[in-house]
Amino acid sequence: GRGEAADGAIRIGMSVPGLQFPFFVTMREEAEAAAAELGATIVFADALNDAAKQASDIENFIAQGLDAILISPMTTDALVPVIEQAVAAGIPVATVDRQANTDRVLVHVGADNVEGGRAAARFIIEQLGGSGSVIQLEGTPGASAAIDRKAGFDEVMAGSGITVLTSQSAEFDRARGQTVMENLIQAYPNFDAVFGANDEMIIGAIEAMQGSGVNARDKVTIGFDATPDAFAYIQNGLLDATIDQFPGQQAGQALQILVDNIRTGARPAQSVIFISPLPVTSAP
Amino acid sequence: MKLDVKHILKTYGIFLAFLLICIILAILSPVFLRWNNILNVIRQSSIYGVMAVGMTFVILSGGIDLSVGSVLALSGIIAAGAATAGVGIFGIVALGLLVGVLCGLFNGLMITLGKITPFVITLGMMSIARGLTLIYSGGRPISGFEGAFRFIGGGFILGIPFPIVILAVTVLIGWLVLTQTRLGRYTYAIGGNEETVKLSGINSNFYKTMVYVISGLTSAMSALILTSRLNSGGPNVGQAYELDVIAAVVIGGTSLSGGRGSVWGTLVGALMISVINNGMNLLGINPFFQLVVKGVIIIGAVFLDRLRDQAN
Amino acid sequence: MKLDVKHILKTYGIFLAFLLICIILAILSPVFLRWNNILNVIRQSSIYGVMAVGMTFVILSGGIDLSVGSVLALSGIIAAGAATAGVGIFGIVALGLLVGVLCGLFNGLMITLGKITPFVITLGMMSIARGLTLIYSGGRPISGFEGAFRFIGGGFILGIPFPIVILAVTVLIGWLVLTQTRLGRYTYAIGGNEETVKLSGINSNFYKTMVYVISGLTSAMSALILTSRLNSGGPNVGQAYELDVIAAVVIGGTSLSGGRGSVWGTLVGALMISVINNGMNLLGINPFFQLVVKGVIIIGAVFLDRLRDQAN
Amino acid sequence: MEPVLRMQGISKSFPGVRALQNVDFELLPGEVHALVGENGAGKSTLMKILSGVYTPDEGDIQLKGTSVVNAGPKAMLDAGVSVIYQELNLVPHLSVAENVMLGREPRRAGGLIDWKAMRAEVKKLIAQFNLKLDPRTPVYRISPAYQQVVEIIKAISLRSDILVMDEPTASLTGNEVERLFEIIRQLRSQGVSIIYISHRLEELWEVADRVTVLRDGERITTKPLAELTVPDIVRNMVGRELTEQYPVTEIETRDEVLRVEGLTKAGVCSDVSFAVRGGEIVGFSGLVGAGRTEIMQIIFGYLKRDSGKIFIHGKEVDIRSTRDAVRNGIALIPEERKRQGLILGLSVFDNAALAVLDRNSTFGVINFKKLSDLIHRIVETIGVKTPSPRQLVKFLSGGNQQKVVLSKWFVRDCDIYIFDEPTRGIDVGAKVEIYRLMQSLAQRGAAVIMVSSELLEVLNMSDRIQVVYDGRIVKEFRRDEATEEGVMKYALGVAGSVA
Ligand SMILES: Nc1ncnc2c1ncn2[C@@H]1O[C@H](COP(=O)(O)OP(=O)(O)OP(=O)(O)O)[C@@H](O)[C@H]1O
Ligand SMILES: Nc1ncnc2c1ncn2[C@@H]1O[C@H](COP(=O)(O)OP(=O)(O)OP(=O)(O)O)[C@@H](O)[C@H]1O
Ligand SMILES: [Mg+2]
Ligand SMILES: [Mg+2]
Repeated sequence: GRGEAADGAIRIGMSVPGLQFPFFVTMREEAEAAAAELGATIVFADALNDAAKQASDIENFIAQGLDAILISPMTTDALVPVIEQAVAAGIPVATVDRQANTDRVLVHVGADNVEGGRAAARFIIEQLGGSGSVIQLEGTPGASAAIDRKAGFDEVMAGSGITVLTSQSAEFDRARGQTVMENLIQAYPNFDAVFGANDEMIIGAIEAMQGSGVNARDKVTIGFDATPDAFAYIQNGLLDATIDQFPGQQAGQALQILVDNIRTGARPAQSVIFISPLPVTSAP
Repeated sequence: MKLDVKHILKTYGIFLAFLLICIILAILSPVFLRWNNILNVIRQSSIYGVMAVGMTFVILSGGIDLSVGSVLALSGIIAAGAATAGVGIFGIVALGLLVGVLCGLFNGLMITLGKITPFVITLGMMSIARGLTLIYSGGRPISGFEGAFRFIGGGFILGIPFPIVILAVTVLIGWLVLTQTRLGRYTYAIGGNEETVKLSGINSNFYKTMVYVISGLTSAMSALILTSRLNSGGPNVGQAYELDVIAAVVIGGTSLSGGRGSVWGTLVGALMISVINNGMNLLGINPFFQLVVKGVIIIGAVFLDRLRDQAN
Repeated sequence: MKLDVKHILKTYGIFLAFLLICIILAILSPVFLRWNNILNVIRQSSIYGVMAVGMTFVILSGGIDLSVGSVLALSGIIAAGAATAGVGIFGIVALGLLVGVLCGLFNGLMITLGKITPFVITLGMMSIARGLTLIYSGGRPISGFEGAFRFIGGGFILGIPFPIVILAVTVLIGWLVLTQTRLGRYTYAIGGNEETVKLSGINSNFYKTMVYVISGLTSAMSALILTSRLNSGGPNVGQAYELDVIAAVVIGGTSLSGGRGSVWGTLVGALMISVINNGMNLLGINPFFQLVVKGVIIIGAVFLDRLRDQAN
Repeated sequence: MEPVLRMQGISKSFPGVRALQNVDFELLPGEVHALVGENGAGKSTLMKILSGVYTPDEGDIQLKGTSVVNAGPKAMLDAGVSVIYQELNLVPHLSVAENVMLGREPRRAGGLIDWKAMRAEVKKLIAQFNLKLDPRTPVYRISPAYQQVVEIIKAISLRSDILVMDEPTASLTGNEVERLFEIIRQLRSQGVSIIYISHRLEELWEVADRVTVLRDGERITTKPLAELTVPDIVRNMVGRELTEQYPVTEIETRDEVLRVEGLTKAGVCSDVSFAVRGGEIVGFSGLVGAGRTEIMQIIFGYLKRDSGKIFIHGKEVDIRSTRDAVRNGIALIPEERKRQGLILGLSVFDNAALAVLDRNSTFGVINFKKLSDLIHRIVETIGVKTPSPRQLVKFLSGGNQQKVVLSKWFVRDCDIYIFDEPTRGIDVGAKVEIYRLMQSLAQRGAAVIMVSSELLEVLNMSDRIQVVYDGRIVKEFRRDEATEEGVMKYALGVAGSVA
């Protein structure tokens, strides 16, 4: 580390793919709380779902001479050049949630999205008792979270007795989740379960079922991200589970390691820390 | 004979293209023509459709409104906030619409009095309204409403989903206003040649402002439908809607340079976008290919319609 | 005296607004004027800036190109594919540019020969090119390039980042072409009055097509910079870029109805967007508020510039 | 002599209109051939067929013996046919030089445009007209008259064998017209053949050798001008005897309706004062650029004034917008019909109704029944030649478009009518109709102002004439004291400095 700023406060740049995903809203809030406890402040940048903007944001962090950078990169490779640039400038970098394809970061704290997809598939298999059919709502085509969650889900489903009726993209969006599900209810009226690759989409799908005369309580439903809204639906019995990746915990651990590194030069014992994603079936 | 085909294509080009798409889908998927699916598609198009009616006014006047998606979000989140705070149904609706009207009024006044081009001012409003939505909501959806408000997006009247009723009424009123009132005729005239309108002793600034107010109003109407339908107002709803809404208007044959077009074309344009999405879902087309198919269909449909333009 | 101020504002309105923003930022943040930060800002604007030069041609001709972001993605992913397959640097560049040129050519031909309005055809292309990108890449980024290709986005020439060199050269060539060649003058003329151009015996379709080819080419150039800079081609890059690129052109004073504007204005427009983003990051403004601030600044800057329009 | 151009059996129909029927037309080398006819007779259509803009339904075109029908504008241009179209065809934001040289820019090695050569060339051309015009000025900044000259220069510089001029003098005044005629004679002596279209019949004898008259899309006659008189041509054009060119009626003048005091706007006009009584027609004369148009636009609230007062019926009114003006009973018929008077993409009906929608609607809803009757009556009275009121204005002939502009204001009952170049591009028969309508407005008690660059028209129609020079009223003439020479002297500013 290059020491603390003149007033003694540690300033940490934090960049996430987009605050349009409640997951990152939660992560940001909990990170700010954690930072405050550690005596650090967060300088925050929203990449607005654009890798190029995120790269620029990191360059701006470097230009400001921040003490450390906490980043959840848009894609595994695109941010590697700027991350390495930051490290070369003496700024420690930690990645959270999504990993970057470089060994220069101080630490990665994440929950594997592929593992999360697997967990969701296992939950459905268990609930359906090993047979039945499921509809999958994918995220934005090409987004890494979408690819990984789908990959894990498909992998486990392939070895089970459950049919995946169809897999359509609803772009991580609640309104799209609703319209796509409305359409799919027409085409596949006899489904047993729905997997939404984020909570927004599964909530949209539940609203679609309720509006189309299908009782969501009779279906197995699982989302992803453990947002407050998802817990509200769980409490109502409309949603069965959501995969929790503990964004606050991820950010908190990464911040702790960054601050330790700045203050004492300490490096973490492991450079990759995984928090196992779990299906949660009741509000915390 | 040749003339007849030309005449039909000339007047109904996009409508025929739309029918063709429907026929092909009906053949490919037995589900497509089921009553429930038809209601589905129309209900889904109601969000874009209602906004596109307002956008038709704007584009006819020679302008553009990029802020519709963000205004929808702001209006929706404020309605959602009111709903969860226990405000009555009339209060919610009034508040939601008021937000849209105010945003539109701001756009209109900046364009007419501030003399800023519509593209820039509505681009700015797009950013501002989205920011306000995020600030108001803290970035989180506001969810869970009472019965009366839920009716707007989820209710039925004589078996017809209420959003469809709203869409139908909006298109009808839009058509009446455009053809039977001064506001409507001046909208066309301003898009055709604003200088002439001014030199005809008409307060064109007033009417131009009204056009953006209407667009704000229809965005707010869509916001109420969407918020009620989703049972939640979200800070991110409506992103990139401007493109789809403008597309519905332009596909429907309204000229982006103003002065020419109709609200019926817009309705067909909005339905077409919904039908394409619905059809691709029903057919289970690979999401990657969906994008290609959608692009090709839109170009193809308008290609059919171009015969109309050529005749002019 | 009064006249002088008016004249300066008239010609340099947006430039002055831009300077004002820079001065304010320099006062608020000591970092802003550091050499590294300045290079940063300009390098960041190079992606939009290069595309915006092509878009200036399109808008001057009275058209619009919504496909730039998707063409960027397609061109970038194909260059990335070539790079990882061991193609040499010239091959990569040639292939990437070729993709852009072909997309532009398709747009141009459909507009001139197919007589489809630019909005619709480029909207279709936006969807198609994005779909092709996803199909080609299987939805995954393609990463990890060799030295030579990495130079485009990451190299330096005499201490100046290479993307800045590309931007400067592009703007300069764009300016020369627009002011000193027939292609450039006809671009203005077509946007001003296409009928006259045709009646003057000029093959306006050829020049109109060229304008879209140029836009495709600059999108591909940006694609090469971006792909190299990110060391990866991604299927989702460039989303919603069309709005920022068009904004840069329009903020720079080019009229959306064609025939009037310059590439220098566009450069200022592109720099302004980068400076605003950079400044807000430096000042650590809350991201929700950033949207509001950005909207207000854009409107304010153009408001200053409107004096120019009024004088016309 | 072998004709350079032979058009045979040309027919052309548009939806609802038979524009041309079996028309023959021949042009000899070095001949100036006038083409005349009522508005909508088919003159412009015939010329657009010649230039390749339209393809004829039937008929053949031979240029020096080779058939060129259906060749398209570029081929005809290359074959040596250049056209000054009736509707201005310039690119507004390009410079005068670029407009003149559009498509033929001189280039240096490497393909770059040679600006110096271009400017020098155009400067030479401008000099022929004795104009003070910088070739670098964008054309949107110059007045319509100068724009017309730019078009003429452009066509002449093409050095074609055949030159078509569709109403080149419609927006020109004395000086420019004289220069144009000199140039036409010069070209003729060089062997260039010219087709000359005009509604100012008197000028035909100055330049033309032969004349062809079209009526309702048919050729009526082709004869040497020497064998004809104005009444002969008029008879052929309208198909009947036209007794008077300027109708005379005695109208009793009433109280003052409009009074303007000390109207001033920097760089435009200064200290303009005058008054118009009910029943009076007051003419405004002056050279192009004298500022008459701007004065009227100030009164109409379209331009802001620096100082000055406007009184209507003796009461001062505060006019800040065109809406205020119309509410105070003022109508302005603008000089630039395409830019200021019409909405080309809308129908005849919509255009004619534009200024009276407020009077024919309740709570914003238009009463179409009442409105239709009104519009149909006026469109008929004025004689707009259109297949139906639903026809888009852009498909009408130039003169008929002007009639639509007039209709727009005749349907509205106003106290003050300001006509800016009302008969520009209007045929002789229709002119008489318009004069009658102006008189009937005066008869009704309205105050009428007529700004016109046609001196004869002003002299014959006005009760009083105001002469404007350099933004000031330099002289007022009563009808009985006005002469052509007298008015011209003041318009040129010669007399003003003496007085
Ligand atoms: N593109 C068109 N579409 C439909 N009708 C047309 C078109 N062009 C011309 N016409 C009609 O053809 C007829 C002849 O028009 P044209 O312009 O040749 O008349 P003109 O003799 O030039 O009249 P003017 O003296 O008013 O210019 C008119 O009735 C006009 O309305
Ligand atoms: N947009 C413009 N910008 C700059 N100068 C202009 C513009 N329009 C007209 N002018 C100039 O202003 C003067 C008035 O032009 P205009 O043709 O309007 O004269 P006018 O007042 O109509 O003359 P007339 O007395 O013939 O009506 C001319 O010198 C003209 O060149
Ligand atoms: Mg004509
Ligand atoms: Mg005038």
